[in-house]
Amino acid sequence: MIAVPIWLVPAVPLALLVAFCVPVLRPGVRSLVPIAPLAGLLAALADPVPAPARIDWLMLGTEFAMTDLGRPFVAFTAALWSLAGWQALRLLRDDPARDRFFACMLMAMAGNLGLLVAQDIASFYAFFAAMSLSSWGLVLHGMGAAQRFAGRVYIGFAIAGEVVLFAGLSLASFATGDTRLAATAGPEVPALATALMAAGLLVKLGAVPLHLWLPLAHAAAPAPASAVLSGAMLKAGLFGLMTILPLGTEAEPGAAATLAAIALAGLILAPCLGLLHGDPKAVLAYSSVGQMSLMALGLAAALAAPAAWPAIAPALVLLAAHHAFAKAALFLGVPTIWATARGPARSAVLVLLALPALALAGMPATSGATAKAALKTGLDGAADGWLVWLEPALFAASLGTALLMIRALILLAGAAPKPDVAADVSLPWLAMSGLVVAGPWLVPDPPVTDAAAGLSDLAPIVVAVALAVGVAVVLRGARLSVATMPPGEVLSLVARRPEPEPVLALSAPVRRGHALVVRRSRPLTPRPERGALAILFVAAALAFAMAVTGPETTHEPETPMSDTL
Amino acid sequence: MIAFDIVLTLGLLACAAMALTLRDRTASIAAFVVAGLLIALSWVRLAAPDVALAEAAIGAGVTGALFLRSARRIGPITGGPVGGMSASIAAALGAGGLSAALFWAFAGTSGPVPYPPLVAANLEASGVTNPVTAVLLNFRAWDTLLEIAVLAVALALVVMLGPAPVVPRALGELVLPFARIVVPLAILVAGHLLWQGATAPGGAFQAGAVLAGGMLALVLAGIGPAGERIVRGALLLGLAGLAVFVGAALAAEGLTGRFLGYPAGAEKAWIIAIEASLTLSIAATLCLLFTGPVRRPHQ
Amino acid sequence: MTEASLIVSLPLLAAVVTAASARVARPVGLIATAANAALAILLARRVLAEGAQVTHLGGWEAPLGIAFETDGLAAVMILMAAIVGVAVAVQASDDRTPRSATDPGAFWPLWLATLGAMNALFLSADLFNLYVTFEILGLAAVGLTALTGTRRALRAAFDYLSAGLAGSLLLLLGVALAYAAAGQVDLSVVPALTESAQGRISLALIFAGLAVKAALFPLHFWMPAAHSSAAPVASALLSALVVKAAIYVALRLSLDGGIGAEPLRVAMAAAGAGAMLWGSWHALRADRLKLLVAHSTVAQVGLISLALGVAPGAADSTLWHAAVLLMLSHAFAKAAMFLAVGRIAEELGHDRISGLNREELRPGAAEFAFAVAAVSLIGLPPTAGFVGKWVLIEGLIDRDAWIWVALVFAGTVLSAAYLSRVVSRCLRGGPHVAPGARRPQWRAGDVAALGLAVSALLLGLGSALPFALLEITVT
Amino acid sequence: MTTDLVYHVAGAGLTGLALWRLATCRDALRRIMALNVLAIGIAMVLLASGFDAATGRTDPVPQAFALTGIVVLVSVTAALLALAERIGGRSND
Amino acid sequence: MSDLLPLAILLTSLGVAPVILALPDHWSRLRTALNLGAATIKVALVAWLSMAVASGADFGVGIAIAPGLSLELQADALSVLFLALSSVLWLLTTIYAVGYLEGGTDRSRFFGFFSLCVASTVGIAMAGNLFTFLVFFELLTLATWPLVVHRGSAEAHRAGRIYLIYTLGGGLALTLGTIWLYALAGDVPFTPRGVLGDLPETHRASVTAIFVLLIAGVGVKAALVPLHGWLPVSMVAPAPVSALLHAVAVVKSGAYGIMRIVYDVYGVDTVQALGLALPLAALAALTILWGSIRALRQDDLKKRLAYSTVSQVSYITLGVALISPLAAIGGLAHLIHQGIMKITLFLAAGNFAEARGVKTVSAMDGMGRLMPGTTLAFTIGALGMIGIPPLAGFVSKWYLGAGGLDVGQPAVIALLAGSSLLNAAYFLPILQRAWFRPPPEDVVPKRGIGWMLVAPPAVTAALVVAAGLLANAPFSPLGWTRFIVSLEYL
Repeated sequence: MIAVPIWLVPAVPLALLVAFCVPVLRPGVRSLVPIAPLAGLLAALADPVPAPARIDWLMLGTEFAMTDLGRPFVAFTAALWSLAGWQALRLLRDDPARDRFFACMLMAMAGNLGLLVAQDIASFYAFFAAMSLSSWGLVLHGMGAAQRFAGRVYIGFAIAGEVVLFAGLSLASFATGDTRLAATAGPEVPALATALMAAGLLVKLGAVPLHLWLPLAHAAAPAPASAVLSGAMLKAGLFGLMTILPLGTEAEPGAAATLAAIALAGLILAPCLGLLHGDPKAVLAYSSVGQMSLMALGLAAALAAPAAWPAIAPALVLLAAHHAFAKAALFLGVPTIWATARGPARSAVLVLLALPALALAGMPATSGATAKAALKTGLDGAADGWLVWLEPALFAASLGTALLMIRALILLAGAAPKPDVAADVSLPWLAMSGLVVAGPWLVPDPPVTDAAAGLSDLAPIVVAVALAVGVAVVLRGARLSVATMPPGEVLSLVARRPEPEPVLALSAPVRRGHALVVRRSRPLTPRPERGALAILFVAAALAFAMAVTGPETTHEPETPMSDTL
Repeated sequence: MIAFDIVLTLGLLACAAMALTLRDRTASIAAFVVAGLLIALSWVRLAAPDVALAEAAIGAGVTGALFLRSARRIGPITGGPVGGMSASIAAALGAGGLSAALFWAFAGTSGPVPYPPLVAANLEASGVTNPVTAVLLNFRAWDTLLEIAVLAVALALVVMLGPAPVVPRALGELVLPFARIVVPLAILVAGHLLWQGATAPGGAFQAGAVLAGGMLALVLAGIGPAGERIVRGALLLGLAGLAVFVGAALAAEGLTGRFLGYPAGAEKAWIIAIEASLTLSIAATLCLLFTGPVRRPHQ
Repeated sequence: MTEASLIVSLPLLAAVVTAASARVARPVGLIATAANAALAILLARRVLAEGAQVTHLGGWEAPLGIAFETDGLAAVMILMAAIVGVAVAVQASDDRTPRSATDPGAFWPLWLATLGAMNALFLSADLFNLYVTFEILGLAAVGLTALTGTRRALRAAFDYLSAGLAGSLLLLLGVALAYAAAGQVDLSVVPALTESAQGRISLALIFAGLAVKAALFPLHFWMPAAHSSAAPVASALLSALVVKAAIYVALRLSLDGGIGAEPLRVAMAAAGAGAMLWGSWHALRADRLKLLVAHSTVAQVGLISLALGVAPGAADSTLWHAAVLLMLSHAFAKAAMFLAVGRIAEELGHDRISGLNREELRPGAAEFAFAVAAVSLIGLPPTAGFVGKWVLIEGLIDRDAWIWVALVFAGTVLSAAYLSRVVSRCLRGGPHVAPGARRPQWRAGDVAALGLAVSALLLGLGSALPFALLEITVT
Repeated sequence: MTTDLVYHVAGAGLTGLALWRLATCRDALRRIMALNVLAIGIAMVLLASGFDAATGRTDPVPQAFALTGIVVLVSVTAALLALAERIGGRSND
Repeated sequence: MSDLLPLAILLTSLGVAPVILALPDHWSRLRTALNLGAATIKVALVAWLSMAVASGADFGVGIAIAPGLSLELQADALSVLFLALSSVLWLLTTIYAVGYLEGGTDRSRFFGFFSLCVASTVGIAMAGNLFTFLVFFELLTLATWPLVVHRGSAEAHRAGRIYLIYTLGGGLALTLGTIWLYALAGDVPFTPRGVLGDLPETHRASVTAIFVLLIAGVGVKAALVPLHGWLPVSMVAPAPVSALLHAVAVVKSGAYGIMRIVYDVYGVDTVQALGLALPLAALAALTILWGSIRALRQDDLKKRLAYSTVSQVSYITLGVALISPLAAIGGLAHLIHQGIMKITLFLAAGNFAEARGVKTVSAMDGMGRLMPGTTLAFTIGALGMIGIPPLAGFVSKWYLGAGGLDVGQPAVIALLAGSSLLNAAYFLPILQRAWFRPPPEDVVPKRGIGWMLVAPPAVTAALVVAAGLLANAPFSPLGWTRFIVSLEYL
């Protein structure tokens, strides 16, 4: 394989961005966008890993290296960026503001790839900031009221996250005295610094209390952007956490408990809230929240039992890669749906979409199953105290994901076709679906899974299908329709000025009859969100109670709340 | 003799008070002239003859004439006393206090008097025997030079201001014979005073004043030609005094290396020469100060 | 021919010549002023080289004869008079400017007489001689005031002359008392005067006379009218030089111990402070440029006398240096300001402050000269005024005289206030400037005003020379 | 001793009188006259203090001063009167 | 010749000023030639000087004014830092001003005083002792005032009056302080680590009072909180004035003054011994927050930038007040970084106003589409201000943070984080309007702006990026500040 210099990974997109500023070069550069990340892909797949490069004069002395942790990340991120770029080219072919979109996309791509290979704090933080700021551009692309609202929420969380990360990084670098990224996981780093850094990265990860921007951003952004947002950028948060947390060194019971609480809340809440939404991209976003919480749970487990870290790490990476491909396939599928009229073509697409959906739900013989199995085996090694609860949590996660997938597919099936979307939008989607299918074989050394596990994987899907059918029958009988919830459940309450009714990208299916919540005669405006809010606070309280009590007191009688689940 | 002094002083103070308080201009000027004469007498009593001569000629004579001329032009005093009684009482108290203090200060002094022995010692080196002239023209010649400069500047100022010239109206037939007698007498007396100055009371200022008196008599009598060229000539003559004095001073420095240091042996000659030119210029100046220059064409 | 005797006699001779024939007045006047400047420079170089000299006029020793004391202080003052004189002469020689109604050539003899009198005054070391030089100065200054021939100017000239004469007679009374008390009248007698009561009274009378001449606060009634109604060149000379003569004599007496008496010093300082406040207050409310500048002279004279008042005699050499430097910078700046005001009034046709900015006439060199002079008057760096205030305040701080420091700063702020009134109006205009607006073309007056203003600025940088000269002063 | 005492009184009296008058009148001519009286008063005080009763002679230097004073006085008076006429001549304020 | 280099640098602008003032208005070609010639020569000389100073040479030239008083010009490392900033930015702003004032009135007066301002800034930079610093400090006030009132309108004069009151008041406080110090300590040359000797022990009260006076005097120009009122008001001045003067020359000379006082007059340990470091740091912190908070509510673009300047300059003061080498590096580097960032913003704002008549934030919709180049420069400047890493602002914030920790004040990190948030809060809405809002329909180009107006902000934006990216290069601002601090803190 050809030796690709490591600093080329972030440099190619940046070079293209600079070339992009020259108007005359613009058409040529635009067509190069999908190829830009391939340099990263080649670097990741190259057999002799490219040698680390140290550039003293750049920023505060930058250092690039392809760590074995970063290698898989770079691989799937690069693949995902190139396919998303390809579809964006097709989708936005006649959009007047596409140049701005591609500029932001190139910057985000450079940031994403850069932070995976950066080894010193300053450049890591630089690429991290570049990624989040330029993705603000992607979210705002539509220039509609929804985009503006989503953009404002997104940039608020992003800047807060960055500032907190900055504080954490400077505290850590001061304590350790050197600016290398690896040092931030060192023993002498104060707990406050680690906490701050973790908080900053959790915002990017989309952990529950900080996830409010995620569904909004994904719904507002164009489909390829959402694919990249949830597929590649959320994983950047995970990558960050894996580098800064002191994993595999000594047990951190307190931190582990908190992280576990957050993860659990996410696992449970995501499906509940996701089901209430009418926009398939929002539903997919909530499923991403769920999946990322699962990975956070893995981290929590590793924190609680450092010995299990060597086993959990590859599982997490596999899970990340699998989720990236599957979720991207689904997001890229959305424009394909718009491009195909109702009828046989659409049903074919729906069938193909079912594949990644099932993979996500953990269908045996799919990459999802292998990833979940790997995680299970990893977690087994750490069976003590509250880790016992991991088993039911995994089950709940799969169940929730399955339900969300069904809901999404139903919504997609009913989506109205858009004539202006070009037909060849589907090519990148097909390529991505191919990757999903070929997933299990691509993984270099798949963890060993026993057959028994396969059956237990199927259970959640079966239960989900049963539930879905039951609910559908009940709804059809009582002629009720599920009133959709405005995006950003908590934040919509605090909207200052009466935002004009957000024009969703996909109009909700209109059906006569009664909403889930019967509208009283008084012209009271429907408040479905209050219901959801209640669920939210209950789940959070449960999670907090869990965290505070900590592992040694689990045998006390649980609070009644958890029984009703 | 003390009685005479006391009477003289009382008379003097009375005349001065009248001069300052009378509302009729000519009466006050008359009182002023009489006071001037009485003061000349008191200088004699204080053994200062040179000063007495000057006072009589300039203080009483020329100043009185100037006042009369201006009084006629300005007209009677208008407007009441300024500031009411309280102000004048306050002023009176202040003035009284100050004069009492002055009297106490001056009467009380009995400090050293170094000047007379010094003057006596250097008298013969000064080339003149009259100590006052020695002081004026040699020891403190610089003061006298500046004094002449004051006169010249005053002349220049008056010429610049260009007040209306005095138009002599017929003052009756006695003026002409009076002038015929007075003018030659004045010239004679002036010459004598000038020459005598070196040895006895007299000198340039007194001679000049007398000569000026003579010229004034001529002008008032309307005999003298009042043409433009004569007045210009008088002006040049008036200014020439200062020029000569300064020239002499510089020449002296050229010769002896000392500014205003007359060459040894020839002091008397230099002093007399300077005094002669001063007499003429003082006479011309005083005369012009009274008559004023010829009206400028663009007036 | 030593420079001292020449510098005294040359102006007088030139005055006579210029008075004699108006036709030749301008060239002779210019040449004489230039020659005087050259002599002044030579004198200063000689003093720097050979230190202070005493020349006995006519060869007679001190008590009997009169002596010229050419020391550092005198040299500095003569230089000041010479340089300001040159600039004023340049403006006066610009014959297109409408001269006095009475006699176009009258300016020169009066100016040369003033110059001669000042040179004599700075050099003389004899009290009576000072009285006579003051008389010449008074008369010539009145002549300059009455130069324009307007009724206001003549009335102001009359008041000025009567006040001047009263001041001189007070001075004469003081000299007489000094003679009575100590028997002789040359400056060396001053320390003896301070012992006896009569001597102190004589000093008091002398200072009263000087205060009238210097227009110090309570006795300044005659000055604003005189300086504001005179022709610009005349008021420049009056404010910049004539007023300084009296202050110089006060300084000379204080150097000889005359000011040792406590009441005199406190009186001067208090009068100075009063003058600053009163002058600034009236300057703030003046509506005409010349009146404003005249009142600013009252204020600045106050500042200088304050500096003299707080300097406890010659022992402390820094404070009176500050006073001299303030005098220098005030002379240059005030002369420049009056010349500039003259040019502005000439161009605009009036000198009302409110009407300063007219659309069709953009501010020219005169306004710029005014601004630079204002900077020097306020005492902002790098001008000589600033260095003077610096040395003054440093001396005051050494002595913990905080009240006086506060007063000096108050004076600075007030002067900034009333001067910025004028300078800001010169910069008005903005959008509604008439398209055809012309800028007044350069005239001799502008060159003179700008030259003086810039020299006031540069004097700050080059103030090492005056300080060196002041070191050589005979105390 | 008494002679110069008398003339000291005269001199002081004249000075006081003149100063009082100066402070209480506005008319130009009378102010000029008051100034003259003041000058004479000062000359008298000066000469009186220079008078030596024992020898009956006066120190020549004050005499010179007095003489100079007189000449200066007359020139200033002439100037003052010229000014007064120019002002008075126009209109009586 | 080498010793006269500082004088030559000073004279390139001081000498040119009167010549330009005397030129009649319509001789624009000659005037522009003079201006640009002087600016380029100055940059060249400064480059030569910095090379020499880097290799250890030191320069000094002075004239004695009065006994114990002398005007000294010296070029040490700290002065070269400020010199480089002002000379480079003067060149750019002159080009901008020539384009901006095309066809205006009183241009000779403007450019005359403009070069006088830079002369005084250069003088301040190269001042060898406190007296010289004071002289040029006051000269700066005088030279900037006519520029503030250049437009001549009533509002300009109101602003001019307020400006004069503030700066003259400050000048008086500084003068009193300096004279008092000279009275106590004789001549006060700038020598690394202070020159007060045993004065702080013997005259503790007066030395403290002097410090307060000096900092107050200099603080007016450094826009510390109670004394910052003049900065937003004087935004009425034309764009080049507010760009070079109120964002770079005047404000920086205030900060530079604080540096000189703390480092070279009192010395770092004396300031700490007198317990003055903490209050100064607290004041700086208060200013940082206050400036940002006020900037949030300003709709006028230049006023918002002015308040942001008030807050940003106090970073430098904070860096100086936190007595630690790291904080010093941060503060000094920020002197340069804030300069180039803020001048980019102001020049861009000037372009918006000049080309489109856009003066308020609410009118910025769609500027990204209408004027992409200028808006890109504005974006780079804004992001730099917020402290986004690859740009210059991040580097100084990083070091300030480290310095704060070094002194054991973690609150500094919180302050920096908070102020970054506030910066984002008032800069990002502008960017969002510019890039992500469609331009209003009825916009009509007010005046086509030539390259002279577009190039300077682009160049300074490039400088911002370079200063951030090449932070570690030997000749970058950060490298130079490390060299300075090594002198100050050894």
